[in-house]
Amino acid sequence: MKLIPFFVIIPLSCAFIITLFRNRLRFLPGLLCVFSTFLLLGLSIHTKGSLAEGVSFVYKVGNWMPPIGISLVIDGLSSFMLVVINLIAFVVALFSIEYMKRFTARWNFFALFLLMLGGTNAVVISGDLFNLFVFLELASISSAALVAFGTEHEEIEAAFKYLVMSVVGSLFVLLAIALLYSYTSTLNMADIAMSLQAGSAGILIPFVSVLFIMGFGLKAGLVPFHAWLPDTYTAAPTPVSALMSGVFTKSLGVYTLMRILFNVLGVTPQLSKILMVLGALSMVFAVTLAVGQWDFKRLLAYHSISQIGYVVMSIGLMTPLGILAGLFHLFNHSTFKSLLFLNAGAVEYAADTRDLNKLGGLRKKMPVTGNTSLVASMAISGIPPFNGFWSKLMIILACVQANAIGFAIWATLASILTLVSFAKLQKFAFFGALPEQLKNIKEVPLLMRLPMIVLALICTFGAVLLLSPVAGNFLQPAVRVLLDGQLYAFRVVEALR
Amino acid sequence: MTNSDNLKGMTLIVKTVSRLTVGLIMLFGIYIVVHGHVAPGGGFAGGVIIALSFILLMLAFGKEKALEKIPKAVASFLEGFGALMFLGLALLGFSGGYFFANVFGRGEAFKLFSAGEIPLYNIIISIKVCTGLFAIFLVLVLLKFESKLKGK
Amino acid sequence: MSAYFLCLVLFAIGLYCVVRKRNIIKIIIGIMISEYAINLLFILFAYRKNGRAPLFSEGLEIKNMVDPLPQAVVSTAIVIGLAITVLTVAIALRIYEKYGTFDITRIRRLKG
Amino acid sequence: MFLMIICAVLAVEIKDLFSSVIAVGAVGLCLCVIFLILKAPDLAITQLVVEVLCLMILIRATIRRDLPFSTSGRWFFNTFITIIFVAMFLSLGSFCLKELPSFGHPIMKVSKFYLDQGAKISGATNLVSSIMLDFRVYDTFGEATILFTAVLAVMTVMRRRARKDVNEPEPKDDQ
Repeated sequence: MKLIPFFVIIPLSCAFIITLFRNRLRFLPGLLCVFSTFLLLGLSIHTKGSLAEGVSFVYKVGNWMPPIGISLVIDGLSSFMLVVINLIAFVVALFSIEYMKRFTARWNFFALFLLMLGGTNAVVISGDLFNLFVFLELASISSAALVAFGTEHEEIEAAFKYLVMSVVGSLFVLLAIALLYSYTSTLNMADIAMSLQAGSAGILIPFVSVLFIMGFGLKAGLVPFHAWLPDTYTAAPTPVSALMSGVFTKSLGVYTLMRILFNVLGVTPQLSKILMVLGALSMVFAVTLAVGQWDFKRLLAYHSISQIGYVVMSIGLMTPLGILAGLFHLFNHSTFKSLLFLNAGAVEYAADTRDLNKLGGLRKKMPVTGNTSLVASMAISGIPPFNGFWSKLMIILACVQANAIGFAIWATLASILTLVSFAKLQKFAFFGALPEQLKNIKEVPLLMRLPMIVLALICTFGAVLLLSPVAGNFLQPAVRVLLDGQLYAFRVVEALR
Repeated sequence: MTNSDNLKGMTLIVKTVSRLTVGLIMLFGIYIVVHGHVAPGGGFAGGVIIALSFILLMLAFGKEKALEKIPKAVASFLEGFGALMFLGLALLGFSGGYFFANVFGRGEAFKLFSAGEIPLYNIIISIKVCTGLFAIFLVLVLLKFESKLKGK
Repeated sequence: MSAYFLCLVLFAIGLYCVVRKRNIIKIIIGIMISEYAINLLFILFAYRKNGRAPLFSEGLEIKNMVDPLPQAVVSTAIVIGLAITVLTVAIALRIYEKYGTFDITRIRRLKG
Repeated sequence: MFLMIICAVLAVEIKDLFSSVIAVGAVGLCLCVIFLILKAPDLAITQLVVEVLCLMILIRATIRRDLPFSTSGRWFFNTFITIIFVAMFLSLGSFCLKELPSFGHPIMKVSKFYLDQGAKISGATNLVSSIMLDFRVYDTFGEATILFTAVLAVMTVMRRRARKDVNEPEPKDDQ
């Protein structure tokens, strides 16, 4: 397991190399970006494969024992997240080579892209609270710059909104870290979990948990804190919105929240109730807003909020089935939402507009985009053979099993509304009559088609992941980590021995 | 800051005073960087002080003079290079078995040449910080000129 | 104890400024104030009564130093704050250039 | 400490942008002095320098700009909600603070090691420096990367033109 720090080294060093060469080698930035993300994907799958269930690997940075130095921890959950992140990043990097030809200073884009990816990976493998905060900031600063990449009115405004919101979120997180440090006098997560187990009656730990929920909720875009999300996704360049929706909110918001609440602080029934209510609220509220949207990407952005709501609610159930369903839905959502954003990018690339009123009949002219988006729409609204159906079914079943019939009804309702809005999307964008000014529209280049096809295949055969031999290796260890809660600390200590 | 003479520089008094002080400020910054491991301070503070000395130069003499000292290409090259060096030093730790492991000898306490990699890190950080902040300031000021020209 | 509380008050002032003020520069100022408050909180946590600065000097045995870990952490946090401030100022300047104002009520291209 | 809060309130409430920037500078300088009193000389230096730089940048940004001041329609309602939130935050926070170790007596579980062994192991007499650059150098690496990212980001945001046609070559030098 010497390879763990390479999850951070590879993207960051590639970013530095790109900035050294700038424009001098025209092909280098894109090539390096795709190459490094491919390497990372291979590395993450390798890590996932070599990890036995219920075991954590701990890497001591600089050969210091963890409470003194910083440790990197890999267990079932983080390796699962790494696979998701690097899969989506690879696909998006491939897509952005062609797409970013519409912007100047492409080397800048790729460098920031890799910095953001490195920050996200580092957050996922970090075993130290302050270290997590530092890389959280790295990821949010670079993503804010990426949102502002177009430097037009909307982009700048959305970037400012996003930056302010995410900074406020990180300030809450930093405050919570400060309180925890004073209470336990250590920054290592395993160490904190150990010392909290000794007994903590009082208001401090709930208060800190609420601070964490506010901070990471802002990053994840749950409903009371969602104001930045639609603007940001609409304004950002499409690869960035695909990456942010597919990876960013999940690894910086949901993953960190789960890791800290479940494994470090210990989750109480009240907290899980809060999570479920937040999840259900985002699920229903966002989807009702989404039905009325006419901008392709804005509609997708509202759906992002709503699907994150599914994930959070289902994990908040705290039953094995609920957590399994939540994580499976997280994976599925990454794939189909990224695919939809890539479709939106392709449509924008070809037709130069995102307004659903001005589109129509694109299916004949752009067969690949049309068909893949059909797959993705069916997956997100839960039509049987695709992966979205299975995870939604499991979520509803888990709700029923946990005697939360009300939440099950809300989930079903949100699912129906999702179906409605995507039927509308398909009708206005891809079916119907072709408008006059789009007569000589062409299909997008091969490098943009390939990622969409790959993601569509994953969407179609995603249910394979539920078969017991695959799930046992892929999903089950992650579920174990969350279920075991504060056993996390013992695993880390064991691994150090 | 008087009107719009940033392009040319400021009055004679300011120029003379800053000519005298720039060297001292820079020296002080370098002192802080090099003694980072035995006295308060360190790479970051020292780097910012060095950057401030360049910024003073720019405010006093106008941007051409400052750009003579550090051309923009050199600044951005040093920035990327500093980052890469940091990572390189970290990777060097692999020869000692771990990422970021300290492979040099520790030396004797209280001496200037001690504490293994710490002074090296300090120097690298200071280069990076100095050039980076200078570049940021330059970009912000340049934009201001541009919008002013547009206004006229 | 009261020192901690004052710190929280400072944090709340910054937060109020971010949430309520209509001027972009004011929002940036609010962020800066909140950051200062948290840095101060960390250092207050580190303080020990009659403590000494965490510096060894030759031939002198010093007990009772203050906690050095938060100081290292805060110096990282200060730099992060600097980076954030610089980026927000850059974006604010750009907004000024595009819209001709710092007032966020007049910057309403996107519907919230 | 009180001075700091007064300055902060001033900074928030003053209508003139330039004065409020100066007031923030005062807050930062007070913070610097407090760091010195609390025995953190490294931080005092860093804070002072950063403060100067921030102020310079903010002054460049605000000088000779207009000073808009407007109140929106739902002013009362929004302020009310904000104040309730802040009051809840403060009261809950003050309860929490009671559970922390009292001022001047930190627990120092991990830090004991640094104090006892740190100088011997790392060879640096400045303990803060030895923690920053030896025990927790990975954090510092992240910090340096953040600064690097900020430089790149500012350059990205300040480009003169961002969009071009697909087949158009890259324009030469933009910022």
